[in-house]
Amino acid sequence: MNGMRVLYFAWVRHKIGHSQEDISPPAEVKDIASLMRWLATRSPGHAQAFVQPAHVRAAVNHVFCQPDHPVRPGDEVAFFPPVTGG
Amino acid sequence: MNGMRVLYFAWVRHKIGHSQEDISPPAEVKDIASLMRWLATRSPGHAQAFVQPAHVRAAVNHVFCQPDHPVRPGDEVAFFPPVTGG
Amino acid sequence: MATIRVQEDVFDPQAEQVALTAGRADIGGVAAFTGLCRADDGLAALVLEHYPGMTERALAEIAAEAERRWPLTGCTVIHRVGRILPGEPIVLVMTASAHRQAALESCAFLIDWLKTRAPFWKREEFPDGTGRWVEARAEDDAAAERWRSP
Amino acid sequence: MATIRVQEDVFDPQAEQVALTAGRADIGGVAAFTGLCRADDGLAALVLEHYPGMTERALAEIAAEAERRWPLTGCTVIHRVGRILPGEPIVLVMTASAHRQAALESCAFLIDWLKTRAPFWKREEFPDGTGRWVEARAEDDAAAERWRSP
Repeated sequence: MNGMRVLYFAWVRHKIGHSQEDISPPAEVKDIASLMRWLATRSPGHAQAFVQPAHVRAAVNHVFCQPDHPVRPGDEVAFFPPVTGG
Repeated sequence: MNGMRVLYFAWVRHKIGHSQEDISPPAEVKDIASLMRWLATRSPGHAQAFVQPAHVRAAVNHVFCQPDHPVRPGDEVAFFPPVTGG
Repeated sequence: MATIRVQEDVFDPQAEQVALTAGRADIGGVAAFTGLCRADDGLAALVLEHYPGMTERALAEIAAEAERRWPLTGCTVIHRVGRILPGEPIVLVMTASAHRQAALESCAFLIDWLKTRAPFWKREEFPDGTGRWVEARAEDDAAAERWRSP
Repeated sequence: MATIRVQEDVFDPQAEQVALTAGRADIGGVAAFTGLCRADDGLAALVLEHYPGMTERALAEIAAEAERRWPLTGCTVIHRVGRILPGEPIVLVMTASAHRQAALESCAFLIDWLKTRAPFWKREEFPDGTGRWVEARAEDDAAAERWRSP
């Protein structure tokens, strides 16, 4: 498979308008930071969700990751606000 | 009333052989330390209980006290080992 | 070895304590923390969202870290999701150990780390139908930071 | 305001938590510590002795100190006396607060101070009929010392 599954939670999901999508980003999307920039171009909702990338957290394959973490075809990538459980 | 009530707990009680007594110590017994010295003369069990006064704790009228705390007629004085509740 | 559950239903701390201690005589203390839903600002309900699959993994890792750091005989973490009313419980962390300080410290550790390392998000609902996502708090980050390994 | 009890009977932590929280929506967390009887060295039973009259006063003072130091909505201390079998509970301390750290810290404070400031004594009984008074532990003094006011 060439694509990635992307999941959204909390207000990131609200702004984008859905909770997941399957995407096939171009080859220059190699890490979380460049994936966020590319996703921001997909719709006004996406643009709003990623307008301040520092406010968005990410996980790759169920593990929290920093913006320089690589993303690869087949990964499950999630974007969400800082967690507020407990 | 001229006397004091003295209570014993745990191994202090075991060594002395009873849990309380009403006593009328002489006038020179003015504090916990001198009361312990005087009590130690009352029986072999008392002597054994107070052989190491630093191992015995005291309370006067339900409040923990140091050896220099005064004792007066009418007081309830208790002697016991360091506490081990909880 | 830890018991980890994510569920919509209310939990029973006493049943969890019995499960953690039944038939054993090597436990000196059980520490428990129950987080409850406060009715701040006239809140009507909290709605708890999570990341299924990642949540269980994150909670298991937090519990495993507690078991590495302290000599525990057992550890239970239960977190509710869905709609939670004021006064209802949200989360339970419970630890058992031969030693009191191990139980108390690991219990505080678990709730502090859970608050910053498990993928849950709270939305407040108000009686007028409006809602608001709860923001992460700097105090929670500071509390978790206390437990960072040197 | 605190609930203080010295009793022979086993207690029910869940009933105490309900009593502390029922009908309220201003409590963010409840912290609880239950001390249990361990079967160390083949222990048959613990016999707990106390100083009636002084015990209740000492426990009330310890609880009042917790309420001075932390913003608690309630606090419960229950200590058993008499004969206690391995695996049975000995003591419960439970605190409720709007804030998690206040509940957790005051719960740890209460058990640490109770261990050094309340007039209870434990005697261990063994299957062969022998007995031994439990000695106070330096670790308990050190734990209590952490909470000394500056």
